[in-house]
Formats: sequence, structure tokens, C-alpha cells
Amino acid sequence: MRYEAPDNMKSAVTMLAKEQGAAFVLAGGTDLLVKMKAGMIEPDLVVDIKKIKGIAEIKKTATGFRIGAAVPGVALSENAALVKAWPGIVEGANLIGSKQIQGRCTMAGNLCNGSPAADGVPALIAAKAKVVVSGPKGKRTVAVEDIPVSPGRTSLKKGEIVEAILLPKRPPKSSDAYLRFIPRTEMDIAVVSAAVNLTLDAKGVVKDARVALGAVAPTIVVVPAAAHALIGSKLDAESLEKLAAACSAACHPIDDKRGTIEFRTKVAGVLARRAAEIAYRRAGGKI
Amino acid sequence: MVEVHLWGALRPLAGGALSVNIEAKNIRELFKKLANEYPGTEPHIKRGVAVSINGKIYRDNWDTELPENAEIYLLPRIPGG
Amino acid sequence: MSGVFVSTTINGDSVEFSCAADEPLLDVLRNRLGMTGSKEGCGTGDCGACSVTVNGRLVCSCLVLGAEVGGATIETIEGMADGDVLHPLQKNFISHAALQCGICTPGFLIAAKALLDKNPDPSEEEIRFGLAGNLCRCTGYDKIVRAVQATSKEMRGA
Amino acid sequence: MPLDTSYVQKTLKQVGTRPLRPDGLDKVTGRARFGADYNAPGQLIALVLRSPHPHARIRKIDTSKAEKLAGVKAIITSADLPDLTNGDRNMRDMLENCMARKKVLYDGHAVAAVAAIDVTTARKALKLIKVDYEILPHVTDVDEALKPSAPVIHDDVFTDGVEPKPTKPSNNNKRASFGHGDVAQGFREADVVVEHSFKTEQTHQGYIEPHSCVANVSPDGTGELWVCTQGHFVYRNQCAALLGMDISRLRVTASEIGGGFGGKTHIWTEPVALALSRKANRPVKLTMSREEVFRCSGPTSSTSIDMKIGAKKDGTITAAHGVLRYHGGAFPATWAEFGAMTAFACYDLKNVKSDSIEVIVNRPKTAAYRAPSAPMAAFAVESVMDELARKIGMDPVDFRIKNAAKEGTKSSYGPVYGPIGIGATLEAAKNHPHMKAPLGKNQGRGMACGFWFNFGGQTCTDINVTPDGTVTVAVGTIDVGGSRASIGLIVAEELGIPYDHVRVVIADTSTLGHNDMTDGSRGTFSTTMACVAASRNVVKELGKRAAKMWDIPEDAVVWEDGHAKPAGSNAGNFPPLSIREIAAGAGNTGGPIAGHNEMVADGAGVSFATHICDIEVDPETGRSSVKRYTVIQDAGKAVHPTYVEGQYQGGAVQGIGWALNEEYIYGKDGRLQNAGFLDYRIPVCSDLPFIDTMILEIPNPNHPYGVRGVGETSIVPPLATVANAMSNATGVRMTHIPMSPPRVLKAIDALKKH
Repeated sequence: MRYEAPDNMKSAVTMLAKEQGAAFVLAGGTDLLVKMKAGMIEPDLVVDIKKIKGIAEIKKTATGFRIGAAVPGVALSENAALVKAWPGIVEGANLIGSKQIQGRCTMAGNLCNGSPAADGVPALIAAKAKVVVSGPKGKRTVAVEDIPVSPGRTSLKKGEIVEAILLPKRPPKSSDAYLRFIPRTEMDIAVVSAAVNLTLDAKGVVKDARVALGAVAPTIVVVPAAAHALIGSKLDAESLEKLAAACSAACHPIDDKRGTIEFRTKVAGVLARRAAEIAYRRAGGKI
Repeated sequence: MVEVHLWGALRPLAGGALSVNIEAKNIRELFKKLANEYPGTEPHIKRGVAVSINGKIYRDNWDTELPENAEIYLLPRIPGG
Repeated sequence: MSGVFVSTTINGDSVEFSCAADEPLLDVLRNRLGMTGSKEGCGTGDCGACSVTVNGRLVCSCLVLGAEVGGATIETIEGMADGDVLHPLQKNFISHAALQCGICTPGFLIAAKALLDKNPDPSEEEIRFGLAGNLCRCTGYDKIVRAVQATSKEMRGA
Repeated sequence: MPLDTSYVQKTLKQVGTRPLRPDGLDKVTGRARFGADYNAPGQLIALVLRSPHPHARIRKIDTSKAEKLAGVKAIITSADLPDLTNGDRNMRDMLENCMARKKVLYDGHAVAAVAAIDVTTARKALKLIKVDYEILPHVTDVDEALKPSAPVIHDDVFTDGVEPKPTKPSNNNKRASFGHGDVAQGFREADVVVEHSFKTEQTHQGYIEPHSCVANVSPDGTGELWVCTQGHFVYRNQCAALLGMDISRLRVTASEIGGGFGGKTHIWTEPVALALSRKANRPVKLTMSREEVFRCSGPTSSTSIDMKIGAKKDGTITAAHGVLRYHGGAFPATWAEFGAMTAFACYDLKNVKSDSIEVIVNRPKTAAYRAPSAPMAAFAVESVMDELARKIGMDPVDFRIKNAAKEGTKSSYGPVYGPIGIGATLEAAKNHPHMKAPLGKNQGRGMACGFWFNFGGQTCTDINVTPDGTVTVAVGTIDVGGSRASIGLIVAEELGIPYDHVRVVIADTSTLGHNDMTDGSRGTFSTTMACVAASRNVVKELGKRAAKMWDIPEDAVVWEDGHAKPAGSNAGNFPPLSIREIAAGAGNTGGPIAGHNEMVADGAGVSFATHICDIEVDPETGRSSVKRYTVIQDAGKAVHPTYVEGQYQGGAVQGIGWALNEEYIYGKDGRLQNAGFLDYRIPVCSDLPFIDTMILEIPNPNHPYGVRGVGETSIVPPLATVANAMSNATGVRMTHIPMSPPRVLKAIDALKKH
């Protein structure tokens, strides 16, 4: 295996594109090194992108936030403006692993790992976040939900690197929340998860909503019916019940070592309901 | 003479008896005579047993004395973690 | 296998080493530099026994490549005491019996120090979550949490 | 003169205090050397090739390509470990477990091993070894394995303990029964009978340090082994037997041990490392990965238990009967027997019977795990006890107090009890503030009792007085959690010298006689017993030397407060001689001063515990969290109370993990699916509250200081305690451990539907 740490994106892309063997991007490495240890992958080339200028920065822009691909989880929570605007996204990213993992793991890496159980991703999808992808043919901007295609696989082509995550600007009275279910309090992979992103009107009525569920299908699931259940409501019991039912109906999970179909289906609804309540309160609504 | 109670796995090897009477002053004699009378018990004893004498559990050290009329239980050697 | 040559700083000392490109920092520390205080309990970032800080960030050294740490500043358990003066955490781990077998202890100490550096007065809950990335199988964590609480109090002069 | 081991009450100056442990400094600075911290000059790195199949015949192993790889120095298969066990089934199973012979018996069973110049080369070599398997049907479930349709794993295993002995082989290697009275009659006398079937899943000790050793065998047939183990003498004896070495030629040095809990009482890779070293003629280091630790070391049994207890309306138990099925992994074992012996040990029962059924499955060879087999049996018994108390309308603590065993009770496993502590722990629980504290919403409280035997065993120790009067103590029992501090306290107390003048070390196998392992809660019990004897030998010698220095008869000298004194005014008027003064003159008075002892330490004293737990359950997700936990246990005498508390807390938390989330998950393909700390979920710091402890001291009559074993009993009650709390919180009886959220939610939802 060769290790390269170029200082610019163009070189990184070229190295990856030219490599004949198995080539991987290294940002935080918290998935990559685990897979190497397990012998699941045997890289010929690893390109460390952390030396690329600006790649570990969070920037507030005219259109929202730009989060570099190498920003570690812990740095997200240290950015007060980001936490204020997107608390759900930050709490999702901060749930990836332990404090030790937080020192390394990145949202971009979490996304490119392609797991439907990724804690960092549902809230991004609920936020309609986009990613900037650099590749041999230049840059393109893609919706976050278009990156993972199935467990462990992404739509990225050879030589392509996710360079940054773009979060849109927030209308007033907006917020989000992310909840996951794990058996312990830490250190587990999500058995099922839910992210809810809400915008309220002046009276506290939900005027826009987006709900995404993790670990209930091969990829993260956006549930329009769940959003519909919330829009126009002040999160009364009935709309919350509808939300939960819509979420459970959208699940097509599997039985595995972490949970059962029955469990995931039911708890997806429960978590979505609870996340909606948190997001609603954060957006200034009163229940 | 002491009455030696056998644990479940030894009973079939002693013709189904719950206990047997043996003339023995110490553990060594007990093992010897038990093996003579019930040869099937010998491999179990060789593998290591515990001997409860009046409620105190001993290993299989030969010198340990068996007081007259003592309550004796042969038990499997207890493992530990 | 292409080797990599790395210059770095460990516990304040300039250190140079060569390692394989795919070699974790933990293996470099243990096998090449003789610093066996960092332990491998899993090699997959689940137990925290290999905790070190790299540029002030708490990480599992099993999930960092040796090749990555060129120019970095690394702190390990071997550098925690100031000469023969133990760090208050080290002292309190002994006096509170916060260790039984001791295999997880270096990782806990590094993680606890990182926690207190950031948050000098943590609540019990903050301590428990701050140390959730470190597994201990002997103590039930009770005396570890108490040792960290005592250290926090002592260092704040409270 | 043999030591009188009877308990003698006396005023203690040091025993019972809480000094710093001698190994603390090395362990907080990273200097302590654990298994993987040893390296030998010129060492090779070994890796083991393991079977991906749970059950298969090995047709052929082709190592030729791997042997040609540059840097590979030795490859072994079972052919390099010939069977020298001479009809000893246990040793043969051990050998076969270290390296598969004709068949592989579980996912992860070793089939070959490589020693190479580095790990990369070794890894490449493993890939070049070709094994031709004939895949056989497998069975991993304890109940499935007993069905007539199950594949038979060993064709030479016929059920022991039934007459006539079966002629057909099966996966049931042994049956046994314990108890007394007439159970059928007892149930007829009962007003209420409760009966349930229970299952517990397989768990692992979960020590953080993977197994590791460095083996170095020389061409002259001598060998050295550095290894993390709970018993280096036992490892030595077993390795030497399997490799055909003289025991005296193999020297084993124990490293610091990073947790064992029973899992390091058994050899796994050590004979493989020695065989590789012998073949390569170089030192070989072999360290298991975490995945290997889970797949192929020695977890505990999974179980299936039927439990039935009957009682009169006044709370008197009239009969109890249990059928306990435990597996030993892929080899015959007797784990169910110990479950059956311990199941009802807490109670005074007129009619009681427990039947054990030993099962063989395609899983790794089961090893001891802290009070092996007792927690699962206690789970079944204590769950039914709670249910019974509820049906009778009695408080669960009062119900247990009414039926508790006491001095003179005929135990369910046979013998009559001496002084025991079950009643005292129950009374303490009844009066504990925890029992009266208010509970919040969705919370439940449970309590349960537990029992463990403890044992002593072979022990050998040396005490040497150095020329400056400080003392070294060489023991052969591994320190798993602070026993060096306890031993130091006892020796300091006996000699009357300061604790920090006593240095306790773990000697290697060539410098001390055989010692049994640190297991069965025997470490402190038996080693301190031998050290008391050795200390008294030292004192005797010191007195002799003082007599010589004063020129008076030996019996005119007494030992007090670390000084020799004339026995009375008749003996002479001499100022006391300190140990230091006597030691300084040892060269003139007969040479070095030492005390030695070897013994079979007996009478470890059974121990009992009662635990109390508050749990909160999320009724919508089945997620639970322990809110409060109290351990009450009899220690006999707590030599170093802080480390006794540590044993209580650690055992309780292992039990909580077992109760809630830990389990081996095998797929239909017979492969272990969660061989890592990510999905084998041991409790993390944020999962738990502080664990309160209460140490009772009911002296063990068979130890000079009244010490009982304390290490294991604390893991016995938690499964039942947490299950009872969970059942009280949810209103539904939990019969399957672990009570993971999907299981709990399913149970809650099923209750709602009724």
C-alpha cells in the first residue's frame, strides 16, 4: 500500500483516478482503518485529504454553511453558529462513536461509507443538504441522498471525492432534531433512527417539514407522508400519531444482530414523533 | 465406618445407591476402597473430586482425616472463574 | 509495501521513525518505539485502551496511520507524569482504586485528562459520557468516576 | 508443624485498612508489562488459520505454497502436535481445541498456524494455505442439539450418568441429579406452584486484554513461555504434557493480566506458539485479535432451564425442581452439573431436586466465567421465587427470609451448612434505605440472592527477610485485581512490620512449587493462608536468631510488634531486637532468614449475596436503564475493603451487562455474527449508576483471619435481580436473557394485546 497526502484537491483526484489498484480516500479513517484491520479491503493506495487547504474548515456563506470534508465531529459542536442553526445535524454527527472517534470522524466520511445506519446522514437529508464533489471532470453539486445507493456503495465515480457539505440558509422559526435508538447509551450503531427538520409560521403552525429515517431500508428513507402529517399542524396528538404511522409504513427493514423487523418498524415511528417534538420546541413552538 | 453420599453422576456406577458405607480413616482409604468396590467410580475420582466432610469442602488431599460418623459427600471438583 | 518516513513530536521529544504505509500509529508506538503503555484491546476503536492525543485531539491510536502524524504533536501515557511527579489523575486513580487489572488504565487516564482539559468541572453525567469510549471490565466504572471527580475537585482547588 | 487454620478473633492493626496497591504506579504510568508487552530478541510473529465452518471434516490441508513464501519460518498443523494424551479425554479435548484434528467443530476452530518474520508475511502465508473441507450439518442451540434429529458432533460420546449406558452416541455427554426428599409429594402439599421455562444466551468474560504469549523453545528441549494467564503453573503443566516436554524444562513467567474472569484458566494458543517455536527454532509471539478472542476463546454456556417451585400459603416452600441444560461448546463438559448444585443453595428445602443435562454444540469450548454456571441457575430460581411470593401475597424479601438456609441446613447439593451469611444479607437488604426509596414512572425494583462455593487448592509461597529487614514475598497465584496488596497486609500484620516493608511478587514456575490458578475466588483466601503459615515460620526463625544473639533459649523469646523480646524477666533483660537488627546479623546466626509453606488450602467457605436493582423502562422502545444498584455480600473478612468493594461492583456490572445486552449471536450458517466490542455490547460508563456496596463480615471458621472468597459471588444475583426489576417495571415476567430492547418491547406489546 502507498500513502499519499497531497496539499491540493486536483492532485488528490488525479492520484485516485490514475490508480490501477484499489484506492481509497482517508479523512478521519474511522471506517477505513477498521475495514483494513478486518481484511475487508486491501488498499493499494490511500489518499489522505487532510492536508488539502481549507478542507478542515467550517465556513458561514451567503447561502448557508460549507463544511469541509475533513472537519472532525468534535469541531462541529465547537462551532456555535452551526449548532444554533442546525442542532439536529450536529447532534447526529456527534453521535458517531466515542469521544475518541469524534476526534477523527467526518460527516463526509460517514456519508461515503454508505451505511443506512449512519448517524451523520439522516439529518443532512432532512435538511436538503448538498455535497460538492470533485472529480476528474471537475466539480459537481449533488443532493446528499443521491450519494449512497446501497449498503456500502455510493454513486461516486472513480477519482471522485466529496469535498464539502453545503447546508442551506435557514428561514426563521426553523430547527431540526435527530434521534437514534441504541441498546446502550453510547458506542453502538443505530438500530433505527429518525431526523425531522421543521419550519413554523408566526403562529407556530408547521409550514414546511422533512422527515428521514435511518436503518430501516438499504438506504436512508425520506418519508413525504410523514412530512404531510405535520404540515399545517401544531404537533397535536393526532398529527403525531399520523407521523408515526407514516414512518412505520415507510419502513422495510431486515432482521439482523442489531434488531428485528418488528422492532425497527415500530420504533421508527416512536423516534420520529419524539424528534418532531424536539425540533418543534427548538423552532420556537410550544406543545 | 463412614457413610459416603454420592452425587448424581456416581450413583449409577454404584448400582444406583445414593450412599455407600465405607470403612475409611482418611481420604486415601476412602478412594482406594471405593475404587475396589465400584471400579466405575475410579475415573471420576482420578479426574478430581471434592470431598465435603461435615460441611467443609476439601480437595482430594489424601491425609485429610474422616472423623467417625462424619457426614461425607463426594462432589464434582468445582471450577472457578 | 512502501515504507514511510515520519518526523513527529511525542511527549515533547522529537521522534523519527519509518513504518509501513498501512501501519496504525498504535503499532508504531508499541512495536517500533517501545512505548507499550498504549494497549490494544480491539484494534477497531471500540475499547479506547489505545487512547492518545494527536494535536490536542483525543483519538484511538489504532485508527490513525503512523504515516499521518508527520509534524504532529502526540501525547501518550508515558508522558503524563511530570518526571517523578504524577499527574493528579494518576495519583487519584491509585488512591481511589480506579483500576483492578490495569489494562484499560492508560486509555482512561488519557481520556480523562482530555475531558478535564476541556471541562474542568464536569458533572457525573459528563464524566460518564466523556469516558464512554473506554471499556473497563473489572471495576464497573464506579471508582473510576469517583477518581475523576476527586481530581476535578483537587485541580480546581475546590 | 501444620498451620492451625481456625479463625481466631484478634485486634488487627493492618488487615482491614486500605493502603495503596504495590502495582499501582506501574499501571498508571504505562510501565506495567501485560501479555502483549513482552518481546524476545529475534522473535517471529505467529497467526492462526481458523475454520470458517461450524462443523466440517478436514479432507486435506495444503501448506506447500505458504511454506515457499519468503519470510515464513514455520507452519504447523495437528500433525505437529501428536496426541500424547494417553487416554486422558480432558487433555485430548484440550489438544484438539488448540488445533483441529480430523474435524473442525466450531466457527473459528484452529486448523493451522504460521510463524513468519512479520505480521504482513504471516497474513499472506495464511491466505496461501488451502484447506479442503467436507461441510457437515451443524447445531448451535442447546435445545436443538438434544433432539434426535440433531447432527451428532462426537461419535464417541455416550451419555454418562444413566444406566444402562446408551449404545448410541449423542450430544448429551452427561446427566446428574442432586437433592433430597420427595419432590412429587412436596408439590402435592403446595398451595401454589409456579413453573416457567427460561433461556439464557451465551456470554463472554470480555476481558479487555486479548490472549498473548511469547514462546521460546531451544534445541536442547528447554522452553520458556511469557504469557497472560490466571495460572502459569497450570499452563506449564498442560503445555508440557501436550508437547511431550519434562515439566521442569518449561519455565513460565506470568505477565500482568488484563482481566480473565475464568477465560484465562484454559490454554488456547500457548501450545501452538510453543510448537511453532520448536519447529522454527526461534522465539514466537502469538497474540489473539479481538475477533479471535470472541470466536475461539472460552465463553460461558447458553442454557435452557425448566424451573418449578411450590409453596404453602404461609410462605413455606414445599418442593423445588429444576432441569438445567448447559452446553460446553464443542466438547463434553460438566457445566450443567454446577448449575444444578448451586441452583437452590440459598434455601432450606425439605424436598428438592435438580437435574443436569450436559450438551455439546458447534460453538467454542466453554470456559469458566466468574462463579461458572451459577448466574443462569439463580436467574431461573429467583425469577420463580419472585413470582411465587407475588402469588402468595408475600413481600419477596420476607418470603426469602422465611426459606433461607442457615447453619445446620442440609444444602440442596448435599452437605450440611456451617455458619453462613444468606440470612444476614437478606436482613440487611430488608433494612436497606434502597428498599424504601420511592420509585419514579416506568420504574421497577427487583432483588435476588446468589450463592457460590469458592475454593482453595494447592498453594506454595516463600517469604524472605532481606538484610535490611524488609521482606519479599514470592507467591504463585496471579494478581487479578489487587491481591498483592491484601497479601502484603496479612504478612505485615503477622510480622508486625509496616505494609511498605513487604514486597509481594508473582514468582515464575521455576522458582516456586506448584500453585493452582487464581480462580474459584481462591487468590486471596488460599495465598494469605499459606502466607500466614510462612510468616509464622519466619517469626519462629527470627526468634531463634534473637535467642542466639542474646544467648538464651529459643523458647525464652517472643515476637511482638515486629520485635523479638525476652519472654519475661527470667529470660533476661534485653532491649527488643528489631527485624532489621536480626536480619543484619543473619550471616553470623545461621544464614538467610526465610519462611516457606506449601499446603492444600481447604474450607474456602461458601458465600452469599443479595442484590437490589431499580430499573427504568421506556414502554415505547423497550430500552431500559439501571437507576440504582446495591450489592450486599458476606466477605468473611475484608482484608483490603476497597478491593473487596471493587470485586462486588465489577461482578455486579458484568451481571448487568449479561442481563441486558450481552449475547453471542450465531447465524443460521453457524457463524458468530458479533465477534467484536461493537456488537457484543458490554456496559459502558454512561450506562450505569454508582454501584453501592455493603460488606458483611461473618468470619469463615476455616481461615485464620476469617477470610472467604469474594471474587465470584457478585455475578450470581444480577441476572435475576435485573429480571425481577424489569418484570416489576413492565408487569410481564421476563424469561429470556439478555432482556434486550426488542425482547422487552415484544413482551410489553404482547401483554397489551391480552
